Amino acid sequence: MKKFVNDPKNFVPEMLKGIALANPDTLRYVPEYNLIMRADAPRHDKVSIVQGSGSGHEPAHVMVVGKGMLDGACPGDVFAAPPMEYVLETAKLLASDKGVLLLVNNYTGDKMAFEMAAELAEAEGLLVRTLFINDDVAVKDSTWTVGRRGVAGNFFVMKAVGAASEAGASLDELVRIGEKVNSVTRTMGIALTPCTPPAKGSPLFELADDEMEVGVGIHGEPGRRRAKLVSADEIVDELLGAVVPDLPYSSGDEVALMINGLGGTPISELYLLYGLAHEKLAAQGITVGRSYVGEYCTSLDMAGASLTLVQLDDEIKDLLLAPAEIANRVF
Amino acid sequence: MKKFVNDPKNFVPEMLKGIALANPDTLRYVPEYNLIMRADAPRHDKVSIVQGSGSGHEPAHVMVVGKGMLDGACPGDVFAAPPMEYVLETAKLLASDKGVLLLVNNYTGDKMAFEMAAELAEAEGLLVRTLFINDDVAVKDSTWTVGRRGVAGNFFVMKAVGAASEAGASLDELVRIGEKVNSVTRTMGIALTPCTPPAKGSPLFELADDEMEVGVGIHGEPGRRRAKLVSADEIVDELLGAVVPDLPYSSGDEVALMINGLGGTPISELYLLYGLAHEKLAAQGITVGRSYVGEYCTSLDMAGASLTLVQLDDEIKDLLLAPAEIANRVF
Amino acid sequence: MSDARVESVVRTITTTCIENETYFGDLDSVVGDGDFGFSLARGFENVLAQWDTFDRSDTGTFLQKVAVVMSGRIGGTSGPIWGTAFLRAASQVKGTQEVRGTDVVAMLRAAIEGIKARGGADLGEKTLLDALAPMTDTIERELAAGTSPADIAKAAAATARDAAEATRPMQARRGRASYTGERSIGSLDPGAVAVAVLAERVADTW
Amino acid sequence: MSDARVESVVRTITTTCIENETYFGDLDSVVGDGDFGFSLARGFENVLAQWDTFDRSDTGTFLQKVAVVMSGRIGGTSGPIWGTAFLRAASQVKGTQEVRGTDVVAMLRAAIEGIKARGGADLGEKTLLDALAPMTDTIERELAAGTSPADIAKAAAATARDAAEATRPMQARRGRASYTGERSIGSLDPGAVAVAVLAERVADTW
Ligand SMILES: Nc1ncnc2c1ncn2[C@@H]1O[C@H](COP(=O)(O)OP(=O)(O)O)[C@@H](O)[C@H]1O
Ligand SMILES: Nc1ncnc2c1ncn2[C@@H]1O[C@H](COP(=O)(O)OP(=O)(O)O)[C@@H](O)[C@H]1O
Ligand SMILES: [Mg+2]
Ligand SMILES: [Mg+2]
Ligand SMILES: [Mg+2]
Ligand SMILES: [Mg+2]
Repeated sequence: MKKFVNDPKNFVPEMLKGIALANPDTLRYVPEYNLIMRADAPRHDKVSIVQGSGSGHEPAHVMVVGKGMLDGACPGDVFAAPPMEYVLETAKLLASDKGVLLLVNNYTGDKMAFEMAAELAEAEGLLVRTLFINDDVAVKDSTWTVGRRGVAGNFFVMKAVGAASEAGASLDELVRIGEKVNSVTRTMGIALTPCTPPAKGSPLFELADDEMEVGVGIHGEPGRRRAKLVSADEIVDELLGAVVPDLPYSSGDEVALMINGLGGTPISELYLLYGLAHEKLAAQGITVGRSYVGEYCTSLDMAGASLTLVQLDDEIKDLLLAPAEIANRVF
Repeated sequence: MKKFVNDPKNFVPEMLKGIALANPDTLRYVPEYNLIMRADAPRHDKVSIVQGSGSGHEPAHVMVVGKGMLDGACPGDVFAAPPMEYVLETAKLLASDKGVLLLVNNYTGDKMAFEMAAELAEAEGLLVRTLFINDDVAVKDSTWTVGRRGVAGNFFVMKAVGAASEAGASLDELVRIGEKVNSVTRTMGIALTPCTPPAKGSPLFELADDEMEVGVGIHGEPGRRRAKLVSADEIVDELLGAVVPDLPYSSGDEVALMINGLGGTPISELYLLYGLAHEKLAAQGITVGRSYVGEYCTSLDMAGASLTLVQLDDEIKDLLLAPAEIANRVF
Repeated sequence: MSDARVESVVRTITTTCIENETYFGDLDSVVGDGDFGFSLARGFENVLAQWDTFDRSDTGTFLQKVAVVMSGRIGGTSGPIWGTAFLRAASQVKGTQEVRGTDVVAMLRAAIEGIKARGGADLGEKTLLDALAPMTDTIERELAAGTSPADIAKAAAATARDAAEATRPMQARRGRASYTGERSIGSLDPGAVAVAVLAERVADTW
Repeated sequence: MSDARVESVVRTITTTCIENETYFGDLDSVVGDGDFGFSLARGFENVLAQWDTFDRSDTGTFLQKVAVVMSGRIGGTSGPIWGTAFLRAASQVKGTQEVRGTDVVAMLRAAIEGIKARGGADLGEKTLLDALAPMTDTIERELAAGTSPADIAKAAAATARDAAEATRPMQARRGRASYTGERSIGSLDPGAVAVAVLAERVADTW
């Protein structure tokens, strides 16, 4: 295993500690619940936004905590849903008078932990709503058969509700916005290599030297099919061919286009894919209004990429354009 | 080869096109010279800052073009210095009344191409200065035996002179600032895997499953030694043990700490390394004033990381804190 | 005060799940991912560790605390499934000190509905529901027939065991075992077996 | 107008480098990275392609254009090294139409200094300097002795050839070949051999 790691059991807490040490003024780390939260949360003039999932998808979600995005993220261990108690205690710590919005990528484990936590939090008198993200068009049923999976498109939901909550929107309003963004967001990914969880120490699946997994999940779940590795051009055609007709996105639409790296693919290749996708969309009459190229939702060290489209309207565009300050940053 | 690529010969131009398409309002692409430049350059109220090097180190340097950093970047092919003509024509296109500052990572190929271009540009009446960056403590002599190599520390030089030039500093002043930042910046890297250039299609060197290359260069050049892969703790000790005494950085110093990913290592591992380094520095009385975790100067898809320290003073800190808007961004 | 018999049954469930970690894990290894024994054991170890600290002002409160502690720290399916079962059972006896036979049936029905809601499963999908539901039917029937509590427990255990055996020809539609598709036919469902084992221990220690 | 003889010599260098791509590449493959023939051939192909377009207002201008075109598009060491040599030679005859023998020596000396400045090499480090410098000495000596231009060219070629052979026992200290350390001893320096080949062709075609 080629990783920077001490005892694999401490992989997640040691990473979280690093995030906290790198952002001492803006973030707080609560080790008991794997919680990274805004230092100034909860603020009672805004709804608190919380996301959790397994770890291994960084920068999602622990590195998108900050002004304009999440108020807190409480991940589980690598590829494991957070224990219900983490979610419950996070909701309590971030309880705001305006409420708490729980964002959940649609997997059975996450769904059950968050729903149970929400039930308990409500029983304790908290105002809580839960919103599921399920943008992956690859397979109808996720690993745990609860419908489509939530993948890189979650960035857009987090960004939109984060911006709106910063502007003072109510919990109901945030649910409306989040559901709307989710409903116009579609993603599909391709893996060139498997990923290696630190505790396992070996690749999660096998992929021959000349193979790719089309429609792969961010936990290495099988996708639509395994195929011979083809050119970047053909790959973009395949991704667009799955994503565009699904909503569908049509001529005249303005979209956000994201090329998301799955962890092991360099940004040079992501920009190459971006350029191809941008031009192929233009040829279909679809205009890219906002572009996102880089790592947003990864699968550890997996080489691969996903393509996400979001149908833009003025409301969504304004929310995506609003400023944000998160741990994942260049400067 | 597990890469998103069409004809490898078009790898660099297709990537550059993607960058331009993703940033239509702010950047311009000049295909003849692999040039990515600010759309509003040259501006005669500021010195133009140019950096070039081989490609394969993205986001350096084509993705750090923008307000507050570079005015233009003119890379060569993967791991190949830019042809002299690219540099010369770039200098001409970006010629500002206040002059042009050429930043060069210290390798023979780059050095010779930039020096010759500077000579010709001056012969044509341009005001040009050249500044070399050589922060790598791993080996005294670079691949091409011109002294220490320039690696991830170049980010700090670009950021500092970029901010100062935005504020209207003269060419002489920028040279002073750039040399000062370079003189207090030190880096060392470790590779866990080799990288694979698209045109070659196979790894540049071999590294056994349980080996790492200590002090590796960003073109896969051999470092100080090949060693058994050890824990993240021991790796950070080794990196700090090489970097700290080199300047030296001492108790009472305030530093910027960068953990830079070499391309194939996920950001989770980088934050893990960051946390360890931050605490070990604190234990030596060295305070981290600014933190940088992510990919700044890569070696294609190499798994690995480098650690950079910059000794901070008020002037450098202000320049690092100044806002910048570049292609490499989250939002 | 919480009901002493309920406390005793919970205690039996707790120790039995801890003792059967390996057995339950092995059952889940046949067509599942082998973590069932581990999950239950860790969850109930936490219950055991905090046993003396639970708020016992009434039976509902006691069961709610058990639910949160049991499911709070374990991942996967069993934490939320079992936690929800305890939670919904608790809601039936909120404020109640002494629990009667009809309460037990109401608690089990609520638990079953909770599990269905949480995990989306229905009867016949090769889950613990396939043991829990017939067992509850038996208890209700025997209660109506005026059978003694100890004998009701025995009848419940027998039904649960038969029902667990009856999961063998079913195909798993939920949880990790469902990935194996038709290969899941022919083996017992670990969750249903666990219900049988627990019911037997409860009857034995009545 | 640029000097016709200079143009003819540059033309000979151009075609010779293109024709010897494989040979020069093979020489660089022994202890170097094999790109020397490729780099020179691509550079001089560009010169050939733009031959008719060069500004020929004087010899210096002509040579400067050759320098830029030759070195502009090729990477590695040889572009800047050879480009600088042509550029510095050009600077010696800026504004000059007709080039005399003493100009040739001055041009070669300037080229040598330029190469040293650009690449940091000195004599004895197994580079093209080790052929270029003795060759220039010979030209200077023969010029002083009143030898005819054609015979000077022959003498220069002979010296360059001997000097190239003399690089065999040297250890490479510059360029990619220097990575091989002591292994570079025993083989000819490709750059020095190229100088010899070019000098011989110039003499042959005088
Ligand atoms: N969605 C579900 N609803 C109800 N019970 C379930 C569900 N999924 C799994 N189970 C029960 O849980 C048992 C497996 O538990 P466990 O191993 O912890 O879950 P997982 O399948 O996630 O590994 C199964 O034998 C089955 O009885
Ligand atoms: N620093 C230098 N200064 C002068 N000449 C050099 C230098 N480095 C290499 N050379 C010459 O260039 C030749 C090799 O050219 P080339 O293969 O293009 O360069 P590289 O060594 O970069 O692959 C050598 O045989 C030598 O004569
Ligand atoms: Mg299981
Ligand atoms: Mg499981
Ligand atoms: Mg060579
Ligand atoms: Mg070379």
